[in-house]
Amino acid sequence: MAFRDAGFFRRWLTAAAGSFDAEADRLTELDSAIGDADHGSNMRRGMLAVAAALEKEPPGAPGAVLLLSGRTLVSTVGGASGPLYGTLLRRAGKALGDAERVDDAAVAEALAAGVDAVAQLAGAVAGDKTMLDALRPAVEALPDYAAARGAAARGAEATVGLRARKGRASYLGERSVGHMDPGAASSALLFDALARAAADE
Amino acid sequence: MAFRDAGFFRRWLTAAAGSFDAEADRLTELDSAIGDADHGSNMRRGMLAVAAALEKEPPGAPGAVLLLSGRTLVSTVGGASGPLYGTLLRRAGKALGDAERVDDAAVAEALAAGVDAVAQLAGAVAGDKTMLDALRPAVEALPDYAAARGAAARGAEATVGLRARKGRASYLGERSVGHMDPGAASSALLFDALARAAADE
Amino acid sequence: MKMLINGAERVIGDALRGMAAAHPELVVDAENRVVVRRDAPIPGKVGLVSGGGSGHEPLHGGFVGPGMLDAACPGEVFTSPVPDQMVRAAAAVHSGAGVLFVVKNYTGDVLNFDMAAELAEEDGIEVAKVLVRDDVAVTDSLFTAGRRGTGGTLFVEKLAGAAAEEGAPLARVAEVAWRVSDASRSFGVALGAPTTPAKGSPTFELPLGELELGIGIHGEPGRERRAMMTASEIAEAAVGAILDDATPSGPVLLLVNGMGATPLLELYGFGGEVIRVLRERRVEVARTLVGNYVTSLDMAGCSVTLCQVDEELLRLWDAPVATPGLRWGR
Amino acid sequence: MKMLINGAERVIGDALRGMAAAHPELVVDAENRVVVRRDAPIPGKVGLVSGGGSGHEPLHGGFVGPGMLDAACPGEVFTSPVPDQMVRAAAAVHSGAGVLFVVKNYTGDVLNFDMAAELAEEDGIEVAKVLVRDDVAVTDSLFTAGRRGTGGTLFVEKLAGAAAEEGAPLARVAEVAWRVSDASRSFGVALGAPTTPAKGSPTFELPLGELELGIGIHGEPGRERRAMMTASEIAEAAVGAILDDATPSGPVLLLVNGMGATPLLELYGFGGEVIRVLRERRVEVARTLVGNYVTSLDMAGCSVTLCQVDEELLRLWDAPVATPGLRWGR
Ligand SMILES: Nc1ncnc2c1ncn2[C@@H]1O[C@H](COP(=O)(O)OP(=O)(O)O)[C@@H](O)[C@H]1O
Ligand SMILES: Nc1ncnc2c1ncn2[C@@H]1O[C@H](COP(=O)(O)OP(=O)(O)O)[C@@H](O)[C@H]1O
Ligand SMILES: [Mg+2]
Ligand SMILES: [Mg+2]
Ligand SMILES: [Mg+2]
Ligand SMILES: [Mg+2]
Repeated sequence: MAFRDAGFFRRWLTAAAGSFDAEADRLTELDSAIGDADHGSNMRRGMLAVAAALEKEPPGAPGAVLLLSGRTLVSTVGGASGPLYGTLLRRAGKALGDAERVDDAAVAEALAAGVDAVAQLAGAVAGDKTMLDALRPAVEALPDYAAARGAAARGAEATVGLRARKGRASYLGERSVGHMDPGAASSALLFDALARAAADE
Repeated sequence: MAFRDAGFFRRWLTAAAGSFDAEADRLTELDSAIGDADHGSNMRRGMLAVAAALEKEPPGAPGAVLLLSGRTLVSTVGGASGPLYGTLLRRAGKALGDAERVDDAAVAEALAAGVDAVAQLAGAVAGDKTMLDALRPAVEALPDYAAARGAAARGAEATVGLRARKGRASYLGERSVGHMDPGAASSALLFDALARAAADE
Repeated sequence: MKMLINGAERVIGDALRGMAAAHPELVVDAENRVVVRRDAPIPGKVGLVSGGGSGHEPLHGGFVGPGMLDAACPGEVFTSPVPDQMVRAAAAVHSGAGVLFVVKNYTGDVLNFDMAAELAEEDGIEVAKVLVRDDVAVTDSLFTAGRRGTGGTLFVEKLAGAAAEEGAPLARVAEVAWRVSDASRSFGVALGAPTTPAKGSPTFELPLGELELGIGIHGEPGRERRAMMTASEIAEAAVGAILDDATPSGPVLLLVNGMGATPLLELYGFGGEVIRVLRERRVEVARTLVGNYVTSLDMAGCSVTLCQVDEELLRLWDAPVATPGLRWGR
Repeated sequence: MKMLINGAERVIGDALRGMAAAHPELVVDAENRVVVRRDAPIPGKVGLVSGGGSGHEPLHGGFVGPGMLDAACPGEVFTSPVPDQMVRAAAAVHSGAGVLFVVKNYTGDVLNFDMAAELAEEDGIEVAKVLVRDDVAVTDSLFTAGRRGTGGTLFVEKLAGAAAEEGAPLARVAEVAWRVSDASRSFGVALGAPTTPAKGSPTFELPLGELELGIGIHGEPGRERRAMMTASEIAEAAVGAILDDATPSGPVLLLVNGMGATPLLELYGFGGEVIRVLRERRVEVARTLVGNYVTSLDMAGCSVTLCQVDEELLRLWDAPVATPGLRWGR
């Protein structure tokens, strides 16, 4: 099992920022169908701020990278996704503590703790058609990063058939069925970047 | 030379009301290109009110028919066309006095006086791209009603090439060229109805 | 085109009935189409009457109330009202001190108000008239109907209204009104055309990527069609056109006006650019008003109006006003 | 889509700079995105802070001033602001008497305001919170995020603002706010979708001849799509939905609200129909407000909000207010 340093987490989130920059319009388009057409620009703004913060003063420990990134998301994204993704990374960062290198089991455990915190904050469960429908299977597939990527993607895909019970899409009732949840799609992007970062090591 | 009674003038203006009702959209379309898209609905409203007034208490003399019609236009049309067409008919009505029957020479003279009054009120001259470009040649061709109809139609047609110097279309400057003046088009309708009324006698 | 209406024919009557129900402080005669402040006529006070085509709300009906108009006459959409309305309004607000007609300079408005003035004077009401003709997009020459009245109308109605409320006599109220009219300059821009209920489709076509400079408030196209511009460039064009016409030698009132469908969010951003340009051109802005005041149905776009003021006019601007559309100080 | 902007990224900053230039009575921090009344903090007075996504102007920044909000935090378009803004606003208006957060019930707003409340309390500021959730189009159940906050926000901010201005302590201001929130019910209708700067095209497609019933204020589609209706039928549907949810047992405040692009002329006509339906259903309307107050950029459409009031709430409604968007009594 590999060990990961701060550089790995910085590369992950910087790569993710690139994906969000490229995919912002698609995410906004998804949010336009069942939300308020801002998820892409929200996440692009937040992740570009994360990449800039990591570049400016690169933290030396994995936990610190995640904490800074989480705080940056909270301070720049707004909407539902800001506090939720912010909580995911902050909670995971806290779990990793000050260690300069962490093994993949610790990464898996930390991200699982982050997802638990999101679920608690959001009051959402599996099947509510939210980002959790991608996040939960992804962390369950860890520490296999490639499997986590696939699980997140399938989880996002599966939200198409669901009726939303949380977030804005819930206002639409039955009309929310037939569209992918934007937050689940963005979670898939996040785990795609994670898998790419791991494969590059 | 024929004599005309109140019935003739009522038939004229009632027929004209029918034309304005049918052609309102076309007049509004013309006004939309170089004005404010209301000439058709203005004239339809006014002429239907004229027809209703003439139907309700049919005046017994030609002059009274024109006076009542002119007053009705002033009270119901608004815009530039209300006072102008109102003045045309009121002035012509005054010229005809109380006579129960009037000859075509008197009709021609009265309408010419009406057009003079319009020109004075409006401060417009031939070539300004207004209703006067149809009205003036029409009254000059009277008492030949068919010739007047043709003159009005040609006068209206000729406004297409003119640059407006009066009314709303003047705001457009050069951009007013290439469109028929809506008021000239409505004047042509008025003389068309007059010619039809005369032909029916 | 979709509208929140019961039918094109009913638009004005329905709106006036709604105004009557919403504003107990006004007497709204929906049948005869006259809006009057409930406490009119006020003994000794000059009556201010305005009116014009509908579709420019809150102008004019929304400016009826203490400190501004005593009565307004709404015409059909974009169509001057008829003399009967104006005569009725004059009679309703006349207390013996005379009546001022505030007339936007359009052929139709001028002709109808002139007819009304004649009739009202026959009824023994002294009538004075002020023409508002502030739109610098129109060349004032023998070749046009003269400048249009647009945003400057708000300033004329507010300042003359304040003078009348203070008890100034007719000649003085008219003098203030003319002074304000002469000191006002406007320029308007459209990003899209309005749709009138009668026509049911936009009054002109404005393709994506283009805008109209120098538009009026009746859906007529403007002076010039141009490739789309930024808010900053539009502010420069509008302020530039106004200052080219006449550069104020003192402080100004500034109206950053929305045409109806432009979000307030955009209008404030545009207003910031206008104020920046004015600052660069060394024009002192004494007071600023940002909002939809002199509109053109659902037109997307904006206009800028400057009105140079002295101390007296500034005091009249700050004086209390209590109307549905403009209110402060009480 | 054409907009009066300098670029999608600059919309909020530009609007705030424009607000700062137009409103010397406000302190507008465009960089940190906080709008504060200039005389804050006011010794002994509870501070009222609200905020939400931009695009709803004049809500919330336009409601900052004596008698209403002490501060507002504008987020990105249709996006809840971030906790940093709210903490900064709370600090700016806190005089020691505590701060009330007025939060529209959306997941994002709730989460961000909750985080901010935690941080502010860590800084020693006592914070209370009121949730506005007045939109009856949303079934409040386990299967939704709960009712949205829409037009009722204006009533909560005005009435709680008046209570705070009178010097009521935090618990009392919060109690008034919750009472108003619980007494408010709204229903909205769209004839067209808004266009956000970021997306650049309408957030949903609404073909000619159709409308959306039960829409929110963020460009989300509504509860149901229907064939186009008359103003009278829409009024019946909106009032019906509200009264089916809860029939007031006393007089109400009525807000007839435009979504941004619907002309005031149409809105007044619609308001007349709403008042007619309420009269038929024997609901007594104590006060009526007609205009664009809680908007959704350039959305065409309207909403109706009722708020049942007792004598105290009616007095708080009539109390003076002096903000860019709502002003009377001073
Ligand atoms: N209660 C919730 N629990 C989990 N995820 C949620 C919840 N509410 C919203 N989300 C997620 O947030 C996404 C929307 O994010 P975004 O568009 O940025 O915020 P907003 O809805 O405030 O506009 C949704 O697609 C969904 O995945
Ligand atoms: N000064 C004028 N002299 C003569 N005719 C005029 C003048 N101004 C306008 N008109 C006529 O009035 C017509 C427009 O009428 P209408 O659309 O009903 O009024 P408005 O221009 O007030 O909307 C023009 O097409 C023109 O023929
Ligand atoms: Mg969203
Ligand atoms: Mg016209
Ligand atoms: Mg007209
Ligand atoms: Mg959002």
